[in-house]
Amino acid sequence: MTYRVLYFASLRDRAGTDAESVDLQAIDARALYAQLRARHGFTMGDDRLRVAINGEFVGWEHALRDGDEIAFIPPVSGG
Amino acid sequence: MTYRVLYFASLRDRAGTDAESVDLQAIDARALYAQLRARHGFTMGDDRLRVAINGEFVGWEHALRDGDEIAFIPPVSGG
Amino acid sequence: MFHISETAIDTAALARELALARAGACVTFEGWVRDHNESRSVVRLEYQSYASLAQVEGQRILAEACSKFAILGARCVHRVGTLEVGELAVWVGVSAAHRGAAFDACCYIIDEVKKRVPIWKNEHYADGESGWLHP
Amino acid sequence: MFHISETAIDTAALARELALARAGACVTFEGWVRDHNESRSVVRLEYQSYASLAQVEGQRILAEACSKFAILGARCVHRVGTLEVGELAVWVGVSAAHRGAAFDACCYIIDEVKKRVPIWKNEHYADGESGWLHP
Repeated sequence: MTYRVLYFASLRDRAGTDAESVDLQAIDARALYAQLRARHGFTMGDDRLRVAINGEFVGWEHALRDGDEIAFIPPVSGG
Repeated sequence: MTYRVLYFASLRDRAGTDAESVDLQAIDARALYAQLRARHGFTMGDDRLRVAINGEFVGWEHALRDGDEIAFIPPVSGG
Repeated sequence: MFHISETAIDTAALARELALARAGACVTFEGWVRDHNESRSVVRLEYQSYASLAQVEGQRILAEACSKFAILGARCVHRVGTLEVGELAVWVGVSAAHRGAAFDACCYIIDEVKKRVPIWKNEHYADGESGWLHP
Repeated sequence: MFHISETAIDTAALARELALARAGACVTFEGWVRDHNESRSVVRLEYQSYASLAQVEGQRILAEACSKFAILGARCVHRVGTLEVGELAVWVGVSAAHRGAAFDACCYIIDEVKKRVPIWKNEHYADGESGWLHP
């Protein structure tokens, strides 16, 4: 399966890119984050993140489909 | 004794003037208001008013001195 | 600084006075002349004040706000005279390092101004009647 | 209407959108770039957003405010990009017939925006360090 993954803020700095296409098998968003965390060395656990798929917040157990755009949302600090 | 009395809002409309000099004997602001109420037919009781003498809020029992400027302050409605 | 104004309030100038590098939050309140009050149609207002006492009492309220809340600046200007529907009758602005204090102080100032400052509103209604409000 | 803006926020135009004859109160919140945060000296900020999701979530917050409070209008604009000390980072404006609802709704909107909208702040400090805030 191919996913488009978006990175923001400290995750973006750590990944060294704002987005990447990844070719991985992951049953849900949690499993995908675990693999990407290992790849990029993210220090933030998934308990501190929210996840959005195709532009909407979803639960971590949301099943992934080929072509999905996934964003891991670190704690926000606007305002 | 001569006092300068200022009127505002509905008291001004009722008295037909924004200020007047009055020559009266009154031991305090409460007694003065009673006399002016009788003269002008004010409907508002002193329980609904505050009183200011020479530009400062004071109690109704504040003693009056010759030349004092007295204002009876109806409930305010700014804002 | 509290002021009674006989002319339109320059809100941009007031806001600039509140801008400090230490300030992270600015809360403003604007009171506009509404086209109605308790279901009566209002065409304009007339505000009258006891200007010298209003100045002293308004200034006292701002000083109270500065001592009660962790704010950096506070301003309030109230119009007098005849105002049409939509016109700005009163402006309050507060700056602070953090927003909680700015909201609390802004709310405190307008509440106290409405309760204590000797300013009166004469509402002119669509049916030609008018009346001083003495709530 | 919620917006993410890459350029300076036109607060006067936003305020005009809120002016309705039925409105008697307008409360605004402005978030300015402060020269410090928790005792560190800040020289500038950089805001990053997930723009499409921020737009949806910001709009949702404004809709919530309109249903929770008796207000007539609500607007919020948040800057992204590099901002210097003193610049306007976020603007919230609410109009209502009465001031209580306007204060409550304005407070609600900025609280929720800070909690939920995917925007991140990178603080650049006087000592040359910088860091994304993930509270």
